[in-house]
Amino acid sequence: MKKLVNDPKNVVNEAVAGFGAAHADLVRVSADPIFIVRKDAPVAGKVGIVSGGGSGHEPMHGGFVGPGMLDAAVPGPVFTSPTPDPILAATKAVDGGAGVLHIVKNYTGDVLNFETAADLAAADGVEVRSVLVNDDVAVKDSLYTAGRRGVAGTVLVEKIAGAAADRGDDLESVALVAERVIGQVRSMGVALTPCVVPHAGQPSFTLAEDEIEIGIGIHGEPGRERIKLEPADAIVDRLLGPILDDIPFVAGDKVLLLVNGMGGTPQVELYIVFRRAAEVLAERGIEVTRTLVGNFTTSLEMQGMSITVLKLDDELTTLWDAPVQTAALRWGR
Amino acid sequence: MKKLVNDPKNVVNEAVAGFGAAHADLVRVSADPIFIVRKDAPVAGKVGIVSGGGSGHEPMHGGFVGPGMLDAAVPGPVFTSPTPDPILAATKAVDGGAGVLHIVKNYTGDVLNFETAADLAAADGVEVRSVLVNDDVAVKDSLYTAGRRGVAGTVLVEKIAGAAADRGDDLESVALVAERVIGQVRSMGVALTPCVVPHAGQPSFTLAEDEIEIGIGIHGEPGRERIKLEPADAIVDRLLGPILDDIPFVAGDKVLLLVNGMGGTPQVELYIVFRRAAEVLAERGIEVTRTLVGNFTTSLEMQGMSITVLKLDDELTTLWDAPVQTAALRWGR
Amino acid sequence: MSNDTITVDQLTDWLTRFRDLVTEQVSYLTELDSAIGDADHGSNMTRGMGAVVEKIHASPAGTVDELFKGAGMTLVTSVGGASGPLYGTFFLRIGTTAGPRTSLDAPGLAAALRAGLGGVVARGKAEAGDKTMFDVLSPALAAFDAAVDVSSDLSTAAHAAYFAAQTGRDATRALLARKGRASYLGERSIGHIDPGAASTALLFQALVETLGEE
Amino acid sequence: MSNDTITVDQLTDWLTRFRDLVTEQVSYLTELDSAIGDADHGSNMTRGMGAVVEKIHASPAGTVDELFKGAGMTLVTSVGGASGPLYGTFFLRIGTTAGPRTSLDAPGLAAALRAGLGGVVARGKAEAGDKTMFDVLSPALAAFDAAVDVSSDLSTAAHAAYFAAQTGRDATRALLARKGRASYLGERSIGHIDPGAASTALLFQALVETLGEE
Ligand SMILES: Nc1ncnc2c1ncn2[C@@H]1O[C@H](COP(=O)(O)OP(=O)(O)O)[C@@H](O)[C@H]1O
Ligand SMILES: Nc1ncnc2c1ncn2[C@@H]1O[C@H](COP(=O)(O)OP(=O)(O)O)[C@@H](O)[C@H]1O
Ligand SMILES: [Mg+2]
Ligand SMILES: [Mg+2]
Ligand SMILES: [Mg+2]
Ligand SMILES: [Mg+2]
Repeated sequence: MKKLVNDPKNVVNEAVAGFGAAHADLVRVSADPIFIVRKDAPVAGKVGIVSGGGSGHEPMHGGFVGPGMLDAAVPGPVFTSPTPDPILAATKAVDGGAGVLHIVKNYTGDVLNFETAADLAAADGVEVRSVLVNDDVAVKDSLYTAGRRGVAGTVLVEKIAGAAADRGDDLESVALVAERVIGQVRSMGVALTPCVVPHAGQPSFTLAEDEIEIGIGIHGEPGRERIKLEPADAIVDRLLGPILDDIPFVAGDKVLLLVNGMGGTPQVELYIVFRRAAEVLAERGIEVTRTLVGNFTTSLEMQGMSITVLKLDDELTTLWDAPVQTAALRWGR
Repeated sequence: MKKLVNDPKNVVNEAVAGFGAAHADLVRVSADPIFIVRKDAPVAGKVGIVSGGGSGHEPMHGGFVGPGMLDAAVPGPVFTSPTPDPILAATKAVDGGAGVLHIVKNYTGDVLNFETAADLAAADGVEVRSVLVNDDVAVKDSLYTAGRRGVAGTVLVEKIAGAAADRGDDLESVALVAERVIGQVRSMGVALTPCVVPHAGQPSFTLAEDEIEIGIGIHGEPGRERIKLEPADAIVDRLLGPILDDIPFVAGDKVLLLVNGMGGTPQVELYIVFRRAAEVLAERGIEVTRTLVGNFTTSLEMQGMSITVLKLDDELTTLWDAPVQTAALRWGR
Repeated sequence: MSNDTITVDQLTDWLTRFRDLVTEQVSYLTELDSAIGDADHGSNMTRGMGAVVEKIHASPAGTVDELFKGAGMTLVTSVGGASGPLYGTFFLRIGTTAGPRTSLDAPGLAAALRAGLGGVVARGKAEAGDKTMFDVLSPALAAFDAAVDVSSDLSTAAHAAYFAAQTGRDATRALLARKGRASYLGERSIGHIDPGAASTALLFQALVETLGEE
Repeated sequence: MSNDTITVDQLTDWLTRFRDLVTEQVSYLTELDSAIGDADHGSNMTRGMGAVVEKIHASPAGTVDELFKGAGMTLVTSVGGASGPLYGTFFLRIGTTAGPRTSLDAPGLAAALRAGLGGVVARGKAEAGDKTMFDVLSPALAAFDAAVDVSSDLSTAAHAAYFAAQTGRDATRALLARKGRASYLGERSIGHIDPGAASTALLFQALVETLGEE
């Protein structure tokens, strides 16, 4: 394992310190407990939005803190949910009196720790609502599992909920719009190479020189199947099929298409993927009206990508287009 | 080699097509010859700015096409300079009557092909000026070499020259400000792992499991020395020393600090690097007044990073802060 | 020492022995988790229980609720992941149910443990057969209750619980996971013992060690 | 066939043979470039000369300037990198210097080649000993000129040039590169033949083959 780190135990706190130094115009960071809030938090009268989870998915979530998106991000250890105390501290730090929305990816650890933090915040008089993101169609959603995992669709939920809070929606309304995005967004990913958790020092899984994992999770969890490497277009088709069939997306739909890099894949490849995905959607009569391409929800240095499709309507489109000013997503100001 | 590609011969044209589809709000792409121009090119009365070079360094240069930065980017084959014909076509496509600046990275191939294109453009009545970016202190600048290589400092030259053109400077002035940035920017990089050129299918160089290359070029060219892996902070110190000693940068200077990922390094690591770099500069009494962290000048999936320091003055700071609206760099609108 | 009650000191000893067991078996637990999870259950439990015991040593608890509320809070704030809140709630509920006493009799401990299980279910919504720590806790507490119904001897009850815990742990091997990270594996989760079930069995082994022979 | 002049058809044959030689030796050229450059000189030259010959076959040139200007433009627009503009300019200048003739005599070809070298220097600024194609072109043309001074036989001149070219090529091995990609290597460039020098030697080998025995 070769990494640009010092003591593996200090990866998260050193990175968060660096993030705070690099983006002092946008954020403040707390070192203990570790969390990141927008510089002007709390914003009086605005619903606060907090997300978080294990580290290693950067720019998610710290890169999305700022006007028009998150008020706070709570990074746990690499691939491990934060405990309730930093979540509680971040929640209190961004409560401007209008309550706080927790955006939680659907993993048991994240769910339980955010739940506890929400209980404690409520006990301290902060109104908290939570939404669970579960966009990964690689995992069957059924009563008999922990449910679908939350992956790159989280970015879209955070942007749109952030815009709703920014325009002055109340907590209930912000939560509803977040739920609406969650209901209309689906994703699926592929890994070409594994990732290496710094303190583990070993690849999280192994793939042969000609193998790829279809339906990979963002912590390297197994997916649907392990197959031989195929041309990019064939891989895109494998991912888009289950995504489009799930809701389903149908001819006439307007959608946002996100091609998300897993961290170690060059941009040329992401655009080759985008090209094919846009082609398939066009063939199906689905209109791509908004796009996003890049590393947003990563899995350390994993090579691979995920495709996310969000069904848009006029309101979601307006909220997507609204100004956002964060380290990783910025437009309109 | 595992890559998300179809036929390796089609990597660049498919990626450029995907880029055009993903960013149709910002750019138009020409498929033959291959180049990318901002959507509203040519802008009448504005100096046009063209850059280009081998592909594989994305988002450079296509990701920097748009208002406030480049008018056109000309991507050659992976790691190979484009020929003069697409450069000429792009130059003509962005000439709004005020002449065109070519921003060229200092590699013999790039220099010669841009030179030929400039001659041909001049023959067609387009006034062209060229500047050569050569910020890489890993290579000795001497009469006895092709000179220093152009690396991540190119992004800063393109942004600042773009802002100068945007505010209405004439060709001579835009070229002068670009030269000024070139005179004040220095970079050096490190590789932890090699990159793989798609049509080669083989790593461009090899490093043992505990080796890193200090002073790596963005095409995987050898650097100053090959050493054993060290903690991130020690590596940062190795890169910053030659950078700061070169101009030199001294106490009291205000600088822009860019930590640039080579493509395959996770963001947590880039921020760990940033943290140490900012610390070293502070110790030396150099004030970091502007920052940039991310993958800007990459080398396919190479793991590693480079550090770039630009000495700022009031004018350069104002031009840096000016609005920019491109796929990879965006603020102020 | 009577085996009809368990004192705060003995309960402290229980937690300390549990810390020792998870530490001893850290690689076993992590190995189980690497087969069907994310390979951190051993280090999660070791880190958490290490923090618990450190805190207790720094300021020993005077009452049962103080001891278990402290242990629960420490787990919640030092582990993260799924096991932190689950074990944390388990201990927190034991503490709140036991109240500010200095010892518990057999029915008292049985009631506290059952409240702890109630907390785990409230948090994790696990049911029998989901292949989680529930599949050890539930049969172990049933055996504990049954023993307490016929005898006031805590050691007897602990042995019965530990026996049931081992059976429950081993039975998770054949189950298809329906909760937690392992559930993503579907069919592929079959054939592996659940790591949380294994650590919970160690909890009852520690209780047996604390209470000594019947 | 007189060896005092070279016709457009023979010059076309020269370029075709050059294409054949770089294609035959593609891996040798690439190997040289991988030692001190970026491992593409073989494929650059093969792609470029392949395109040149394809174009000539599609529409054969009637005059020397048509032939070489076409070849030069094709190299410039199909190769990229350093060798594209350098070889391209070399051929372009040959064409413009030769003008719209249908054949060249020995002094005419010598003058055209020298103009070509002038183009390479104008573009690349290489000097003797910089470890580039210049270190083959320059001694080869000096030998060609010297031969032309004493005899009008082109074949003799071509042989003299090729001999000097081989010597020049081999002498690049000991040089420290001061131009192009290899110059980044500093000391480490010593000990390797320059790939552009090697391909330029093939250019004179092709000329010898075209003109036949003295
Ligand atoms: N919903 C749940 N209810 C009860 N126990 C659960 C639940 N989800 C997970 N567990 C238990 O937690 C264990 C995993 O703990 P651990 O590995 O420490 O956390 P994580 O899964 O977050 O990495 C599982 O083996 C299982 O016994
Ligand atoms: N400035 C120069 N003048 C003359 N020849 C040069 C110069 N720079 C490079 N060359 C020649 O070009 C050759 C390399 O060509 P090639 O590998 O095709 O291009 P690139 O270096 O762009 O990959 C070198 O071996 C050298 O002979
Ligand atoms: Mg685990
Ligand atoms: Mg975990
Ligand atoms: Mg080369
Ligand atoms: Mg090259």
